[in-house]
Amino acid sequence: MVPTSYYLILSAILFGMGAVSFVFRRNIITIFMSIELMLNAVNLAFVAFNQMWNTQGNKLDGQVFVLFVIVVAAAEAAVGLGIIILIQRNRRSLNVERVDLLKL
Amino acid sequence: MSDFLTHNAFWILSIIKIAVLLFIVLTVNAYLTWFERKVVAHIQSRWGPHRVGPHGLLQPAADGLKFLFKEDPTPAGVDKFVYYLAPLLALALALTSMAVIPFGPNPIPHITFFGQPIHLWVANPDISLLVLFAITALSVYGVALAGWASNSKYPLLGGLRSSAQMISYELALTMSVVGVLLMANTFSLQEIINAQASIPLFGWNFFGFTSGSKIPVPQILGFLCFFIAAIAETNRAPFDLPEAESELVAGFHTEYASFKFAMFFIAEYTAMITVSCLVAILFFGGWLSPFPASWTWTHYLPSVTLLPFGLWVIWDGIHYETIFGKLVLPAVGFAMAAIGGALIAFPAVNGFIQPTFWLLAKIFLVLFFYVWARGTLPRLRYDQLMNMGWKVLLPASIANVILTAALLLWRGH
Amino acid sequence: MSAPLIIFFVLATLAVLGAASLIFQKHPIHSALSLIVVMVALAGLYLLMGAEFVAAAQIIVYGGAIMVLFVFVIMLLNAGEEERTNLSKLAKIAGWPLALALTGVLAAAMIRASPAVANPARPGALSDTATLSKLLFTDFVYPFELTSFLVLVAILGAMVLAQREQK
Amino acid sequence: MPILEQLWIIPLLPLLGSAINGLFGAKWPNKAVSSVALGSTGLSFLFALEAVREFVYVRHGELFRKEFFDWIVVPDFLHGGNWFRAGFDLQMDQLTVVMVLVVTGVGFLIHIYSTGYMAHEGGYYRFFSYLNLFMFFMLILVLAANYVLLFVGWEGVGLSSYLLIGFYFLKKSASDAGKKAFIVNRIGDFGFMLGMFLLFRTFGTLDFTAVFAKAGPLPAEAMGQFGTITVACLLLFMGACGKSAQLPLYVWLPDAMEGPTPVSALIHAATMVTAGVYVVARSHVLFTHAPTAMLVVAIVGCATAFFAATIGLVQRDIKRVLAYSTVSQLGYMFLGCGVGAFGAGIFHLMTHAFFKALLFLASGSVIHAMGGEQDMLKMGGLSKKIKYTYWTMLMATLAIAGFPPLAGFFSKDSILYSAFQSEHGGHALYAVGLITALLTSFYMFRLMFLTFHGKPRYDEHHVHVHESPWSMLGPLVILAVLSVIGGWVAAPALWGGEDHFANFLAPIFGSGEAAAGLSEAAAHQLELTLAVVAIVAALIGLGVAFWLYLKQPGKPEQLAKSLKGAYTTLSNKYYVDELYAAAIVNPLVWISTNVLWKVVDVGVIDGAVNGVAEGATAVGDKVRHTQSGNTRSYAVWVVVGALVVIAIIFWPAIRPALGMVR
Repeated sequence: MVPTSYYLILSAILFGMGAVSFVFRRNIITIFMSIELMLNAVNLAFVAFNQMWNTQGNKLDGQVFVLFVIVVAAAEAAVGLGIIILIQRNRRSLNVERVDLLKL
Repeated sequence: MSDFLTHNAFWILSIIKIAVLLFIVLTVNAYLTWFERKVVAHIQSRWGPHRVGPHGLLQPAADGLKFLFKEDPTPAGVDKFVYYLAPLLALALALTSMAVIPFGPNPIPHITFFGQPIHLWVANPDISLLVLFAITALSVYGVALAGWASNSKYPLLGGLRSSAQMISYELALTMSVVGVLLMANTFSLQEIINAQASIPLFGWNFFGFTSGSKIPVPQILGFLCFFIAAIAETNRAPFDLPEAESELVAGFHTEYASFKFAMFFIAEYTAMITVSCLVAILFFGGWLSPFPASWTWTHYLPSVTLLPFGLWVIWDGIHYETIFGKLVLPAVGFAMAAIGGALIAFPAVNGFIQPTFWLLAKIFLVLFFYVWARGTLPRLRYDQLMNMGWKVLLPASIANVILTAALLLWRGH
Repeated sequence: MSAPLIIFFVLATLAVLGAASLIFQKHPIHSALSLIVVMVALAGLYLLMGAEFVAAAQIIVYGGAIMVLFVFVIMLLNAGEEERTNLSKLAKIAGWPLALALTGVLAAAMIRASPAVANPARPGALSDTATLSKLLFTDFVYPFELTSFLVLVAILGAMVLAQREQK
Repeated sequence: MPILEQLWIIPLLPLLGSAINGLFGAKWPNKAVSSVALGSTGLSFLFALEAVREFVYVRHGELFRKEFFDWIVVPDFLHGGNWFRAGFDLQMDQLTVVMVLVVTGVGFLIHIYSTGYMAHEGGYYRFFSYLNLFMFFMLILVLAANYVLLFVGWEGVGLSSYLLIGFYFLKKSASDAGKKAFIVNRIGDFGFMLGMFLLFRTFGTLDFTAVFAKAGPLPAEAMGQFGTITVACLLLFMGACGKSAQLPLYVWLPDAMEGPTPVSALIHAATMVTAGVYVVARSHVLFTHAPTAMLVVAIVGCATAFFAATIGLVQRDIKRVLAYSTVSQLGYMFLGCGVGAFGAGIFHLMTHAFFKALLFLASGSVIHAMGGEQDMLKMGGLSKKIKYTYWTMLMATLAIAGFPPLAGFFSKDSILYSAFQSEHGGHALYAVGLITALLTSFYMFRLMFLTFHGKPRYDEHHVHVHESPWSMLGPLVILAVLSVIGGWVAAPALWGGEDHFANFLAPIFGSGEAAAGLSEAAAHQLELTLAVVAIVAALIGLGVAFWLYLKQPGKPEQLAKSLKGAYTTLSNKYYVDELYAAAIVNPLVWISTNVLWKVVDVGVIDGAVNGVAEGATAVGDKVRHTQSGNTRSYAVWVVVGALVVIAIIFWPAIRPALGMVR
């Protein structure tokens, strides 16, 4: 028996670490990945809460929401990586600190 | 000691099973290479391997030894960790996928392992199909990382190609199974097989009949999509672009030698076997016999195949050139004939091995198709490959889903 | 210490380690690999919670599609180790403490809020996929269609972005 | 009762016509445009006829009222029901019958006329679109079952009148005239709205039936007492003054003649300007309760009649003469209403609609013949050249001058009779009315003689006088017939028979008629005498005009010289416009220039706006430095935001945690 709170704390920690690397890293791709990490942390919380409230075994809204998050993350990845490729193509750099102008 | 065994019987049994399964799979792998070379050779009207051992039967062993003892250079400037990780990943995933394949419906009769019935599978999660797909999905990394870590042009290109190819065909692969899932309403492979048991031959998903309804829901289109996509997914000819010799030397494993290379090799063949199992299970009724249960004489088909074949081997061995052959081949043939006889002698055993026999037979056929395809079809160009995946297979599989759903509705599912 | 708890801690440590290495690895590929580790660990946790389908989706979509895309792009752009610039004073000075503060606050909030949600998740109560799909296609059908549309748009957007403008 | 149940269709048709012409007409040939316009109006005329038939023969003349849909509804949450409701409610009673028939009938005729008159003008489709729009609003006005909807029509006709006066908007005078009409009307409308508010405050509703039902039982207010109803009536009458060009708001009507002649005929003679009379008649229940208001109405009407007639004496522009005669005839109508003879007022409204429309159309035909010349002194001797126009116009002149047995005679006669009968200075009113009648016949025949008789005073080589096409003459003839027989419905009254028109309207005005105390025979006797007197007056006017303008031409100039002061005053219309300009317009202009514009607008409003803008600029100038463009610092900001939000949400949960840290 694993208390829900354990999962919640784990998800909090993961989210925090995601935030850390989001601030700390300079590589666009890595930053993107840390965003994905945060999303995953949130998903964990979702599933945990779902299992907590799902006493009759028919309340799965949390899991449904996780599925939506995953789909959205996929779409986001598709577009985001496309943008990253463009950035690399135009700026010859993946360092966000080198990409600080809206125009070339 | 014994109570330790009784308490942890499940774990220990699982470990033993895994060991046995590994042994079998690796051996089959080895001889699959031999089989492939032979078949392709005969398709191209050559002899194929026939020096090492009679009919080259020891060729695989020789290859294995070669792999083991060859020098294993690590190219300069590679990313060590990833370079070593890649083949391990590939092999581990490929082998893991075998764990959820059920080779027979019922446990071995009269024998238990400290109270644990001995089933013919390692694990039976009720989402086994999903597990398989998950593993397939991950197996991309083996190739991609290998290509990247080798710090070399050809492997990189090969890796890129393969990862692109795999994620492209994964869609079609997954979509094409949805039809079967709709019919079985489950992810469990055993349930899927049982769902096809209502009518002997035509109850199989390939034909899609069911007792109590005139309307068939055939999965022919789904099968085609699945098989093609699976060939591509396993990077086999005619979709073996990642290792297209003519363009990329050897693709992602150009920089790999000896046993690391062997790992990729084994992984590929294991993937072949897994896919064959899947095809047999999803579309051809898995371990179900094509004949009605009332035809009891069909139970003797295993022996009926084994006996004459064994006798033929003996006869062939007696006339074989080399002494070694004269000694070994008759022994093998005798063993086969003996097994065949034994099966007739012990009907219980015979009855038990029936499902497994049918499953293995189907798997063998699919593998033969694999090899056949490799022997006949020319390799696609890259753009053709992509078009095939996105513009043909994916729409076709989606169409199959819609068609199946419509038919099921019509049938009043 | 029951079996589920052990599994939980193993997977949790795995996840945390993975996240940590995501932070500290120099090379994007290594970060990606560590992120994959995290995701697989999370999938294991989902299984532990009995959310089997979500676990599978996690691995198939996240592990098998999204991260593959990441790796693919990294390989395509041949991204090397990131250069350690410090052009943003704000991030240099306040970045770490703030992020850590966020972690702490979140954790604290969770810890403090958890007594309210004390009842443990029941492992093994395998929430069957049928219910999930039924839910997905009845109550959540509009969000579902919406996401499908979103994906379509994303595909188009990715295509437009990726193609070189030929003149 | 198919049509009566679907009363809305009658006003809707012209609206459709207007919309179609206005939206698509620009590209269409004139034929298509005119057929759309004519079709819509003609159809609505037919529907109106059918509706009237049903009203008279199926419902036997009992009030028909239907609420089609809610428009403004304020529910009363305390007591339930509606605290205020103004719906799209239409009603049909005898008064409405008269108005609807006049509007649709005359309107239709004038549409036909316009097809000929406007044939060579630009903006053909625009003209007809406006004209149909006017028809729509006018019908709404007369069919409305509550004051609010009536006010919609009221403003709507104002709008279309504005549009049509300024039809030749390239001509400055035309656009100015349009604005003038609009603004002067606003003054009246202001009073009208106040009146409505007062009514609502008093009776809690604005539906005619409800208001009158509530007002009926109330005791009539004494003469000279300014009670609620009196005030309300006066305010309504203020609106009526604006719309119907009574003193002191009549100034816009003469200028309105800048518009095309059919417009003058339809809007500024036959229908719109009579809306004021209609409103007064419609609210007769209220007015009968407010004798003071009645007296005011009577006096104003009478004064206007005389005043305008005098101005009309000396005008040279043929249309302006008609305009002033319109004003004065409207005065007659108000006189009738004011002395309680609402029936007579409405009767005169109808007959006037016939002959005045005819006069305008005929004058239009004349102008058409003269190639746009409007100055009577440049005409003369046209009677031979344009016979139809001449004869029809003569009919109209006789009618308006009040010669029996033409329409004008009966209506004017009954008005004068009631005026004579009324207590409160009835005889004075009668006297003025009589003089006005004399003047009317004088200036009308002056117009006739100057235009059609004597020797031509125009250059015959350049002006090729030609008869108008039948599309214009047809309506003239029809209207001529109407202005001849239009009055006969009331004829029997003369030889002591039934006054059918009055009887028809009796269900509404019933008691309203000022029944004098004296006996039937005496009353009849009196009526005959008055009729004879009126005829004599008309003859005198005719005679004078004949003597001045045919027998001795040049006499008028001598007269004008001898009475120079009076003449100039009249020809300058008593300097009323100048007076208004000095008293009202210029001060307003000055204030709005020097105070509203230079102080309020520039200083306050612009200052505030610019100040805000500059403030934003200044702040942005300071803040923009945070926007370095460096994603990492943005990330930090995001983290800060998340931190704050979470801290706020989970504050109770976090405080102890901080405690642990400390």
